[in-house]
Amino acid sequence: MIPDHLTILVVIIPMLGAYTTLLAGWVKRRFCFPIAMVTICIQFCISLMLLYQVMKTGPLHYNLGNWLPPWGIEYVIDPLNGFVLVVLLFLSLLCCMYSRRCIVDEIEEKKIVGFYTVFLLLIAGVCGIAVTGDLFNLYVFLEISSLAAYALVASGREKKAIFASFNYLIMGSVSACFILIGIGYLYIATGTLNMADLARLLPPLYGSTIIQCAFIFFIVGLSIKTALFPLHLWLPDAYSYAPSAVSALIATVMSKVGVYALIRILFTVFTPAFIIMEIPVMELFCWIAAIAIIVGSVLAITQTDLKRMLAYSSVSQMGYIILAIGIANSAAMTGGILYILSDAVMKGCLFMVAGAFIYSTGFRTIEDLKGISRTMPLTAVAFFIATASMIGLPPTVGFMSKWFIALGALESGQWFFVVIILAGSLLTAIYSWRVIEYMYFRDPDMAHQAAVAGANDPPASMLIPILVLASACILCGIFVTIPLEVIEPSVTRLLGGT
Amino acid sequence: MIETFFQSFFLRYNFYMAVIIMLIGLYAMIAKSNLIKKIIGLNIFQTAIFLFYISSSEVTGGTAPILMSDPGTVYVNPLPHVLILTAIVVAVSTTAVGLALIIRIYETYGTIEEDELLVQEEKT
Amino acid sequence: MIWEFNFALFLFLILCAIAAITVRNLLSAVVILSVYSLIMAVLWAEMNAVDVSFTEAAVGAGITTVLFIAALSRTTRRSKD
Amino acid sequence: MKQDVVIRTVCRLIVPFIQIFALYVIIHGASGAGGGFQGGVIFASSFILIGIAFGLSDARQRISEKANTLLSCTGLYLYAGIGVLCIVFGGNFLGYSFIPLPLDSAATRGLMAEIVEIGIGITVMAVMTSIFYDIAVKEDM
Repeated sequence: MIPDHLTILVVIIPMLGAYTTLLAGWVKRRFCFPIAMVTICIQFCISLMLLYQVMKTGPLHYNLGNWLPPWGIEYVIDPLNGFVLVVLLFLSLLCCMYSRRCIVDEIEEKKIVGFYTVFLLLIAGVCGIAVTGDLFNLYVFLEISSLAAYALVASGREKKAIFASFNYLIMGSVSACFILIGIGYLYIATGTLNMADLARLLPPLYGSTIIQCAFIFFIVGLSIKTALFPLHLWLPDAYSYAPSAVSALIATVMSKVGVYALIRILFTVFTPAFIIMEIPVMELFCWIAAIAIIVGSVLAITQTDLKRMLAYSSVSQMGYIILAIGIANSAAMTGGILYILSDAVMKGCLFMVAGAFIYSTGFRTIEDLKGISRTMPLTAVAFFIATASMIGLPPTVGFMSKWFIALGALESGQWFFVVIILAGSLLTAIYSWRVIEYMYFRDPDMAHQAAVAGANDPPASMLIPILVLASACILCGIFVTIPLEVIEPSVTRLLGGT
Repeated sequence: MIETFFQSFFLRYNFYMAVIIMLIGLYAMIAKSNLIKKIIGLNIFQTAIFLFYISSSEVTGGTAPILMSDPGTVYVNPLPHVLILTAIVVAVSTTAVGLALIIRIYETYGTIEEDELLVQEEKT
Repeated sequence: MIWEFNFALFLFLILCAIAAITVRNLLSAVVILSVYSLIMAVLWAEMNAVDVSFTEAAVGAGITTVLFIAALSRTTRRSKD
Repeated sequence: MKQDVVIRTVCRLIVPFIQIFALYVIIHGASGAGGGFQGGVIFASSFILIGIAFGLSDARQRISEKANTLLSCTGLYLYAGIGVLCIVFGGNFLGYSFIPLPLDSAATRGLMAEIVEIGIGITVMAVMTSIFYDIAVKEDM
């Protein structure tokens, strides 16, 4: 009985968990964390079972309230969904574990109940985006998760976070409005909201202006949500002033789900036939992505604050995924979807390490971290591994995904973007090597000697997620065939149009 | 040429009006420096989109989508109405979150003008 | 549907939208926004969207205005533009 | 706050009518205009009216923050409970007609839809009231 309903349970359970957290926090504040943890654990297990089922039997369809698809809301899980869902929930699980000790310093104690409630609501929204097969439902879940993200960014003690969160709210709402207009256009043109139905009805209408308008609105709206280069202005403030656990969560989960929504709308709703043949948008994507890679890295080099540097590096990493989408052949798409995994793993690790430095020493700027590797060895090693993956050194998962993207660029004859990828790696090496040099090869300044000497590796509940992610960077690179087994069928589905 | 323009204008002037109001709202969100004005602009923007949806559901000679006993009744399309109900809920939650943030900004900085806020941010 | 009546409502709507974002006093701006929502509700009732019109009257003209005024009571009523 | 006798009397008279109307809107939702969300909002507006006319402490005596939390959770559990009940009886989530009641399919669907609307109404009422409390009152630091 239950196995048929896993699709809906993955969305319902965190919502129930959120309200249970609220009630439990009313009784005793200590109960909040275990309930949140158990909820996400259950969800993670469900997502693994879903992925297994999808790989065995093909896509799962679930009709909400037994209404048939064109009228009712349909939840669909295919290999891409299942893969993204597993990645998202894995990261959420580790972020939740990490948050327990980390937020003690950064959030007032009476807000902890609200923190975990909103945390679970965000995960509910994100899972909803991942499983839904209905455009309007996607908009609603996008708004649920965005509202939760605004609240989480502003939840800390940092003063500037409030204004950053407000800017995020304004930009996010504009993007949501654009997506809403796009959905309206599509609905007026076709009279349906179901993604599969839309893909079936759209081809005869490809020439019409309405469809092109809708497409442009979708692209602009989702570009704001994913912080594609010219529209990234809300991102650095929001990422760097949020509490560390929240930075790790939204940098991995929120941005990745935005990319997923972009892929879904580009390749499932508007089939490749439209985006490649009808309007030359893919070339535009490639160039914007190339600019994003270079400019994001250059801006990251100029930063002095560690979390801010990571935020700008997120902008540049997002460029790689968009570049892969823009090249749009099977090798590049494989690399792009693998990059969703690798960027989530390494960015999560790096933000967690930055949070651990703040937790142990209180230092935010890079120069203060001189000589920190002697007293926090494990954290420093994790930072080194994640950076190596971000640069793209061979055994790591970052290397594999960049390799596939470059392969795709070569296959389609766009050798220029291979140069861009290499240049991006070089710039990444420049800004991250500076941090590593400070951590390993410099002596601490006089003023900070006592603080650096007194620092320790963070407590186990923070260290375990960091080390798990760091080892995942290497393991996913060595055993890359395991994720590829899921990614390849999803790429054929996306590009084949079936 | 000009005649066809007028014809199409009077057929669909709802949509033209919706676009004008949308642009007013977007202008307020971008150009106004007061944060409350920005939220007001957001509200105007969102309602204009709802107007766009509702206009799309109109059917000539249709009545409200409430079940009548007469089988020959023509109803307007109820699906956009349901979508907009959901979107109104989202809009009011966004407004509430924005206002709560504005109150905390005022408590921290003592102002809700964006330019003054930016000056204060530079200082710290 | 009488299109002249609708057109007049639309003109009022645009007038209210412009007034709401230009008035200096924020309390006036919020009250004008509430009027805007009410006109919008009337317009939607005209277009046979009774459900939505009902909700807009309760939420847009009611709760949103109350929330705005509550927020103004804790911040300031003056605005520079 | 200056307490005006006209305001107080009018409020006292009008609040029960607002609440009755809100309940009517919630129950009537399935067969006409209205529904759980609108009814909940109208119900919350009655508490907001009390808060404006008599002061917030008076409103808090009638419905406190804790009651709000409890009510919002109750409403959500009611909604989700019906959904899960449908799964238990072999339908999909919110597939009302699968619940075995001694009624025909349409009547069962209507009844269950109304229970769900009541759940939504309770949640919306509690959440709207608590948003008003949070925005209107300076929290004691």
